[in-house]
Amino acid sequence: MATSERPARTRGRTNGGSGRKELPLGLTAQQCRDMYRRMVLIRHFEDHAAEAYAQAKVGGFLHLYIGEEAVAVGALAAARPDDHVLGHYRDHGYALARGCDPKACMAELFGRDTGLCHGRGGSMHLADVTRNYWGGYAIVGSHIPIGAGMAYAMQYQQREQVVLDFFGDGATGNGIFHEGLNMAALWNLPVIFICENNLYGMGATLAEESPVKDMIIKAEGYTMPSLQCDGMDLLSVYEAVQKAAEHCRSGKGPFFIEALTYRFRGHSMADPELYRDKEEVRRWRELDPIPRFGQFCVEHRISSEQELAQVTEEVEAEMLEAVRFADQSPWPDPSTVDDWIYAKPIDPEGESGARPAALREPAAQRAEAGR
Amino acid sequence: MATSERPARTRGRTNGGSGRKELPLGLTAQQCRDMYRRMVLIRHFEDHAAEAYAQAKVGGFLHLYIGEEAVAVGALAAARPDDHVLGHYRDHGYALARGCDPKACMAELFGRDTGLCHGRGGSMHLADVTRNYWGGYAIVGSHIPIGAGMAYAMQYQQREQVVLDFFGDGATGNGIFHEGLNMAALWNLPVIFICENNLYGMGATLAEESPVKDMIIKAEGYTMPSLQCDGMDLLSVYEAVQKAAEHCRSGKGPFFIEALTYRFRGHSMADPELYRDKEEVRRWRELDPIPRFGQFCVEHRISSEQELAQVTEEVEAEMLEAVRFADQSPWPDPSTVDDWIYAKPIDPEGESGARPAALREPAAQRAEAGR
Amino acid sequence: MAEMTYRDAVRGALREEMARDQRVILMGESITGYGGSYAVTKGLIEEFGPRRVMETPIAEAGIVGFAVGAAMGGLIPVAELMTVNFALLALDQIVNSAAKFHYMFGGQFSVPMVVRTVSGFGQLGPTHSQTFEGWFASVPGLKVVMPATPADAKGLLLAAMRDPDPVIFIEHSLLYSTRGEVADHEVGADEVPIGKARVAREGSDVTVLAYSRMLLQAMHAAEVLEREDGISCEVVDLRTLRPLDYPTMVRSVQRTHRLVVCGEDWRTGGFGASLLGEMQDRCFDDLDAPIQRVAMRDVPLPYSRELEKLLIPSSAQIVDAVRRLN
Amino acid sequence: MAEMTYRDAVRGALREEMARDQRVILMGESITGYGGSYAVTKGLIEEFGPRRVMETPIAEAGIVGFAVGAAMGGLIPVAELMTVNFALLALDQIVNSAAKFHYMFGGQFSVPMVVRTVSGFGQLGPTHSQTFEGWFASVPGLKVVMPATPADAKGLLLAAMRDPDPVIFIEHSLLYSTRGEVADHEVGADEVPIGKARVAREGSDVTVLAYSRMLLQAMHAAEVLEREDGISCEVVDLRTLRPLDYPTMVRSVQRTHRLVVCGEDWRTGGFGASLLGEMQDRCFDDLDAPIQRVAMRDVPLPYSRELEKLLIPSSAQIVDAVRRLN
Ligand SMILES: Cc1ncc(C[n+]2csc(CCOP(=O)(O)OP(=O)(O)O)c2C)c(N)n1
Ligand SMILES: Cc1ncc(C[n+]2csc(CCOP(=O)(O)OP(=O)(O)O)c2C)c(N)n1
Ligand SMILES: [Mg+2]
Ligand SMILES: [Mg+2]
Repeated sequence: MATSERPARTRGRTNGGSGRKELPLGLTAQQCRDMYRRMVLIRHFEDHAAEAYAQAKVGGFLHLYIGEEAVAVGALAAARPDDHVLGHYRDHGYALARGCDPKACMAELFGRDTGLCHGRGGSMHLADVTRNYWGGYAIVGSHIPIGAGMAYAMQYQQREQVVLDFFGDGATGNGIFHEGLNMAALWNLPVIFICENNLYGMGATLAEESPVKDMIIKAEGYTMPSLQCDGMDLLSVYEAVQKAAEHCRSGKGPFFIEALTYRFRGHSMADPELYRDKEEVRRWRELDPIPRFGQFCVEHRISSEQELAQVTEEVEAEMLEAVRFADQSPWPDPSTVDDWIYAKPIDPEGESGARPAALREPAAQRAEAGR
Repeated sequence: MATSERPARTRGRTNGGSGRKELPLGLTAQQCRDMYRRMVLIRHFEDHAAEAYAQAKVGGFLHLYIGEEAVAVGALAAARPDDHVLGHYRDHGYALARGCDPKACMAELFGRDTGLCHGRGGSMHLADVTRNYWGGYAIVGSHIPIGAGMAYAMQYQQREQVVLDFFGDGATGNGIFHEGLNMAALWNLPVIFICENNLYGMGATLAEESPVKDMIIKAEGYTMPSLQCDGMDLLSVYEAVQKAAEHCRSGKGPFFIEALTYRFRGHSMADPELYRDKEEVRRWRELDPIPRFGQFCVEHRISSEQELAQVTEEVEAEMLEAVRFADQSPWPDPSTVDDWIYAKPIDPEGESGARPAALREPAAQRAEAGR
Repeated sequence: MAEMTYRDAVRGALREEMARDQRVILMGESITGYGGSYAVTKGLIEEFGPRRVMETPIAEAGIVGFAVGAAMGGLIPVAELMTVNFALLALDQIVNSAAKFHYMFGGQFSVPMVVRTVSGFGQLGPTHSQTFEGWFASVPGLKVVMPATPADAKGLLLAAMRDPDPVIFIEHSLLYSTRGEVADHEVGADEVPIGKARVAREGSDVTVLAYSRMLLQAMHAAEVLEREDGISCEVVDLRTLRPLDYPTMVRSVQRTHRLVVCGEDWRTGGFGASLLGEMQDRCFDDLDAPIQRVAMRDVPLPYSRELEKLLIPSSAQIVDAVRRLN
Repeated sequence: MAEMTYRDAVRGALREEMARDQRVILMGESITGYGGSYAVTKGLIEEFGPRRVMETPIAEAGIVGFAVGAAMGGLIPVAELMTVNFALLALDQIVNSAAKFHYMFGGQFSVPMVVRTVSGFGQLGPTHSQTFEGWFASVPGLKVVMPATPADAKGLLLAAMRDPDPVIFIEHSLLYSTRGEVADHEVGADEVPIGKARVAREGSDVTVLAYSRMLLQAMHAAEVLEREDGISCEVVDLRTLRPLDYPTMVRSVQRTHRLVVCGEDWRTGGFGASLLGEMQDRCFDDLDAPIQRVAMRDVPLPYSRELEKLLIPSSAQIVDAVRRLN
């Protein structure tokens, strides 16, 4: 049954205790610097993406992760680089936390051929399979059974990799969430379900979506162990995912994590935000995970204020470069519009349908690569 | 949260206590006789249906309720006649427990025009809306949100009626089950979800379908009160539904009941039953709800052994008559095959689409009728 | 008459019918505080309250199933599915519940409900740019409506809410801000009948069948063809995709002997493909040339602006199709 | 060569490929202890165990989503949906996941999986007697196969399991007990290529396009027409509905100048409707008469034996259709 750890307690346990210099959770100073940088990177990447959207250089849907950076960064830092990651459409954070090239990410938002998906997917569908980042999925909840299926493939092939599957509180109202959790539990699969509870599903409040306010309760029907962590505190997320990953990797089956977080911006760029009051947003902004973790870094002598400011400058320069790169990149060649509808297009005039082995390998190989 | 009452305890409380003659749960002798008769009626109806199936007079799918009679009979006896009832494709029990004409039910199985649905639906889709029996539904779980929706209509129109929605353990693995329960909980609707846990979903064992063996646990994620009752004991079911109906009618919202039961026959007539062993079936057959409740009637001087035997004879005669009626009934007139595709067929040559008020009323009126 | 946008026309129909008939309720995702993803239901929660304007969880199948049950219980639910792409999650409830019950139970009850949803484009990517009207229009028991103008949006939605059968009402995101004359509120008078097509433009050389956004594209193409080629196009707005108004379509082809079928769904298996088949069957001897089609190329619509631009069915494609015929 | 039933041919393909390729797994409802609702997977659980033959909950969307993920992880899942009617619950995962990912992510990975399901009749009632091949065949990214013979059932299923793209493999409940010659097991040799139609019977007067059960009906109709009317029918078995083998179909019509399209789905919007459209486009000048169709009447198939009998597409209806042409 779920052991619910309240943010406060978690925070207490992590920072407290053994002296200012020594770092909790077996973290090294370098890891902390990297995590800080990644959070800043996501923040600045999205500020620029929003700007480009206003200039109509980015189109369609743009869902910003601003305010939730600690969840993706903390979670992926606690996972192994070869663990598999799936997220929902609010996916810039997962991609950048996984180390995807910001240039290629920005170019994807710009719809260019140099984008991660050659402009086919756009903001909602960033993916970089060479990093076992399987992408952002835009049908709410649809990637929950998909994550369970990947976890089964790992278990079946006796791999050590676990799957991290990120989704929102709103997704828990969809039946597919339950079908996915049920299967993960039935077959004891190595998958960590990470529910980013940011209190809203687009314009719906948590109370309008769910009769229970703690999403971890929904894991009980599947006898799935769970943890609730403070999504505004990188260390709280890190600790929870560290435990979950260990649990999954040791063959104990799926794990459910609820990260209590908040999106500082609207659901998408079109959101008038009439459903929540400014005061609530202001209160949450005070919990901004970036300065909060920055303070931790300073307190623990990991970085000085100056060094943190330096990081921000470097990242900002990198982002300006990413925007420039995206803006100057070529559009996809119209003659390629039919590419990738099929991995093996069949020309009825053509050769027998027998499959050239080469064509099947990609998926399998890539999974191998992650050994 | 769920208060799980184990069958034994329930039985204890119901039968025990205040003296042999006095009846529990405010039941009258006449009610008990009626309930006994209905269980026998269902049993004999289905024996004849199976025989007719063997003679190819009934086709398609035929799912027998034999062994589970106490659930439908006990539940509907505890409900008001104007409460709304929906069930799944294993639906002869609901129809007959609701008092539908066995002749019209048998004729529907025979595919005749005199059938409850004029031969359109067959065994899986018996319905008699004049009795607020809304029918059997054959897409597993699909009628769970439908039941919630009807309950909303009752609440909205300030009716006193509650909805009884019957489904199986297997249905709880489908996402639609969760979507329906979630909505019923969110809007505090007067609906009783009755899960007939007969340990199998077609050929799947409970353990293959669900990580928890008690279905009531699945109601917890919706903070829905629940009761587990002995589905082989009519009084246990009656008591649970009596409580649930009172709860719903007093505006306290939805209620979840799990009836522990067992189907004595295969899933459908095509079932080779390789997935369960004869010994298990034998053990459950010893719990046959009919002789068990018969014994209660005798012990409480409600009926004598002779009277019970008499009931069986009368019912058997009635069933023979029902079969004769069905067999001699006319087939639907081929010229009517397009009837009822639309309540208001539109002939593009014809009149403007403005709706004659008459055409809309049926559903509404019928709901009124149930006042 | 008053001029208003397609969006306001849809909202107007909802408001008027809700005021007129207490049985009408709305349900959907982000239709209250948010005002609807396309702001169609904006203000209705304030006017009618949460009992009649229900904010739902993200559960398309549950929403439609719930609406079916509410209809059976005597209400007239208007369920909004945020976009037609998400309707795939509710197809079982639409096809096996809403469309079947009246028939399956021998006419004992009907399911008076409306599923409001929207198709459209705008760099929404492969999973959010689809349009499945052909699928809905193939299901006996459903009525399918796709208005092109504010007047039809209002009139047909009113008719849909007053119809005893389940109606799939598909709006178009690129039409919401278009403006047009709409009849003032008089019960009955403002209703546009389901099942009646409209000759939007008379012509003698070729018949162009269109609906929803493609109607506007067809009207524009007709002007271009008149001006540049002296070709006279008769443009027919289908308005209702099921049942189809064959008499109006056939009469037109009998005069023009040429036909172009326009739609936004995939060429293969899309609504236009089926319509083409039925028309060749009815007009084989009237046709002087093979029926031409304007449809979406068989590809998952990519996000990239430059690729999308090439693929979205347009008036230019209609012009080409007509020219192929002459 | 060995003679066997369509059911044994399907099972044979599964067995052989599972023995050959450890990545192949089966999943579905009641496919283990029960042996499959049509006994297709009987014995496989004993032979391959629960890791490779997975009993699933009744969760169609979850099953397909899970299979997509397993494919992404390097396996080759064959997901069984008990009947095509229940596939409606999984359509989102089929259309928005399986069919989209290879394209949407710019070709980074493919989704090698097979969805096995079955259509058919037999007094199953309105919700259990449908057939949606036209819907699947309209989706870019899917391959759709509907074998008519045991040889094709085995050969095409092997090809499907070896294909890197998602394949919808639709069997027919009324064909399971039919018998035919099937190639013995030699890897490669026993594979029937996806995308190739087969001229099942040569003829000169009219081309009859059919697939799955309708192929048998067409062959029978052809005999009757030969005998009673001296009409020579060329019968083409489509075998694959997407991609379609137009060259083979067109070549035939160029010789016969007459065409009948047969299918079991609804006349309006069914697969045949779309095929008709494409064929008139490609063969307009070759056709001497309007293309005729044999399809399901636009009605939810009722349970009653006597009504169902009248509605199920049959060889008699094909005979009538051909006679209408001559
Ligand atoms: C099946 C489906 N229904 C509706 C939508 C439209 N939609 C996109 S995001 C969203 C809200 C999701 O909320 P949540 O899961 O909490 O994630 P968050 O956006 O808060 O991160 C909705 C309704 C969708 N994409 N898919
Ligand atoms: C959505 C769906 N999937 C599969 C089926 C086939 N099917 C019919 S009954 C059944 C088992 C249902 O089991 P349960 O819910 O426990 O009810 P029981 O038959 O045991 O009374 C299945 C899988 C169906 N009718 N609908
Ligand atoms: Mg959220
Ligand atoms: Mg069961």
